[in-house]
Amino acid sequence: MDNLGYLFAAYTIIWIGLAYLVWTAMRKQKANRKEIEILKEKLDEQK
Amino acid sequence: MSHVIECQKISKRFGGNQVLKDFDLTVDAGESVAILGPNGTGKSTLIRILASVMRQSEGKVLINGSEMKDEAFALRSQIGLLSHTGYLYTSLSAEENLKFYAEMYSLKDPEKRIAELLEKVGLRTRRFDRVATFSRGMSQRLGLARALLHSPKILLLDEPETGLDQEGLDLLWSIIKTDDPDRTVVFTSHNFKSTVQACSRLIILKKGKIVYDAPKGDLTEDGLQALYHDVTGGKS
Amino acid sequence: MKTFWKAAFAIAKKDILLELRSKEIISSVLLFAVLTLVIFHFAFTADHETMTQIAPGMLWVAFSFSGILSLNRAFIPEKEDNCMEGLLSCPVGREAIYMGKCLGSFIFMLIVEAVVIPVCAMLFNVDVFNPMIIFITLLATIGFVSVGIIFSALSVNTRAREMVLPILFLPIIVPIIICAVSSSSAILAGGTFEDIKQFLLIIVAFDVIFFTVPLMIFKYVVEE
Amino acid sequence: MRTKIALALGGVLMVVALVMVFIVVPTEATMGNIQRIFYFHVPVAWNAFFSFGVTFGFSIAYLKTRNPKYDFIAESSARIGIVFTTLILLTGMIWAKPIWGVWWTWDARLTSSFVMWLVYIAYFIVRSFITEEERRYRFGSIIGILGFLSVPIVAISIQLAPTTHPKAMIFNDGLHGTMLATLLISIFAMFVVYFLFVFLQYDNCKDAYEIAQLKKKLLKESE
Repeated sequence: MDNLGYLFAAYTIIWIGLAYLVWTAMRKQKANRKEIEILKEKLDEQK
Repeated sequence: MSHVIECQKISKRFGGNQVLKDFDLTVDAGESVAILGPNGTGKSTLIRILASVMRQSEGKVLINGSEMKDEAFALRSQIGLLSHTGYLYTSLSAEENLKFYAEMYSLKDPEKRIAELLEKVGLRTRRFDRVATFSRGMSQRLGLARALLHSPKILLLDEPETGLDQEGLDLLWSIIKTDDPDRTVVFTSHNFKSTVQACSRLIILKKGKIVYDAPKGDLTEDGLQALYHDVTGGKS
Repeated sequence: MKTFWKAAFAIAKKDILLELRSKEIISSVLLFAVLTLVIFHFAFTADHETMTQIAPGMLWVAFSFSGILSLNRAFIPEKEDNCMEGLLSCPVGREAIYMGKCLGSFIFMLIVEAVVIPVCAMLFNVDVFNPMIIFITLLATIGFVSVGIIFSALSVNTRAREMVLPILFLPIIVPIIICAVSSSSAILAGGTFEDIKQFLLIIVAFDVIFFTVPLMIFKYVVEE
Repeated sequence: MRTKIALALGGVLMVVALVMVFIVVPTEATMGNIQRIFYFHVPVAWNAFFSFGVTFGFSIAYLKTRNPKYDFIAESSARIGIVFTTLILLTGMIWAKPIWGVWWTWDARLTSSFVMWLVYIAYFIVRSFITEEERRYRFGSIIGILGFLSVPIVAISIQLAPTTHPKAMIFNDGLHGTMLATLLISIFAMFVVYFLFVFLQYDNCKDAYEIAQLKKKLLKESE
């Protein structure tokens, strides 16, 4: 790989790394929100 | 004269679960307070907070009027603590254990006090034996000796009967009574028989809240059993 | 202030007494350190010239890993006989408990070093057994033990505690190892105090920081 | 809502930074194109240090107040700190390959980042060992404090150690004009990405905590 290839590799790593990080955090947030809803409903049923 | 022990709005949270919530308690000199209640209502936590082994999340603990936070050193030398275990090093001998704790309490004349206490708990002959070779009753009595080493004004016991037979427990209580009858004692227990004999005031906890608090009066063991079950809904 | 030192010495004395009684740490840790030297010998069947070069590194690898074995045991008596609450209920600051434990482990490390350095000097006839290197080793051991004790207190309350201490301890102790090894090598290569002053400065800075800060935050480790 | 703004702002800034780096700024004389990694390598490094500094601060705050919220911030910040540090190491290696022909050089800066990486990997591993929440937050804070204190001393001692590779990775900061502008923009872009992640991760920690509570309540109710 000539220099540009390395340069491209470095930037893709940074971009994909950070994008993946933020994406997983947002996905986790949605999953958590849903789970809280479900748990709250279960709790209400029991009361 | 301020109370010997005063808890003002004590709360304790472990991460999420709330063990004690706005807990108030006052104990006066000479009282022998029994605290009963199902497991997990915060009995041991309360004892540990009073002994300043554990920090309360909110609220104040006053011993003889001064706050534990400011006077930790002075107050801890007034308090003796005995739990399920005697806080003893099993590979050290009885005397070495007491000598070590005597130094920690910076006692003036440790030799005399150790000899006297070993005599009192009936372990004089086992002075140089390792605690590992002791029976449960003997190590609990040695633990009591450790708790009384600095002749504290307040004695805190957390389920001292664990692992003891009735006879061993009665012996433990007789030592406590004879050592200093008007010492303030606060103890938790599941053993109704010794509780009835030992306490001058009875408190029952449920979910971190006091649901019963009254002098013992002429309560018998069976009376206590019945009272306990209807107050806590049967779980012991 | 007096009770601080009295309690610290009492705890150190108790730990030494416990150790003399069971001889757990000294026998196994000492043997482990000497074994490390032997392994080094077989791993690097090098001539005398390179041996003098890697001797300090070898020493400190032996000290680090045997130190971890010894520090892993520091709070075992309190944990297994659950006496920690007993100590906490004594009219003694949590700092004194930390100090006492540091003194105890420091003495154990000294014993290991007092044996391993001469053995290394003999086995590889490298002049490591000279006052300057001993001074460097002592200075470095202070920082080593100060960090080790607070992480040992932390690790004893976690699952897989044998693993926790090394993975926490080794990255943070890198400056001590670098400076101790570099200054020892410089001395071995005939350097004087001047050459290693900057390394010693870092070791002293490390000792100061990693003694005072753990001293202040130790109570958060042991108090629920 | 704030995450939306941060997401948008971060995206825009990243694009601007990329445009600057690839098109606007002149190629550096000695190292040629590969030097352009510098404009992201340095910001990532500074942000990594900054995020561990935040962890350090909030770890102290947690120990003082025992309020779980502080530990959520400390942990979230450390999490992106570790990602930034990993990026430093990766881009550092990619930068070293063409210049020195080897993937890894024991260059002072890279080695210090590597040790810092090891410290915070241990931070997360030990946290995963502790199941009881309160203790996990407390011990995590202890490691967060001591770990951060080690970073400067490690950097200094590595700098001095004779064995490491003397050549500095980045030429001295004789930056001027567009080069400096690009650097500043990408630093700011990274900064926004940092806040974006911490906002999100903080909510995740808070929700995870709440889920644990709800589960406990459910358990108690069903008894």
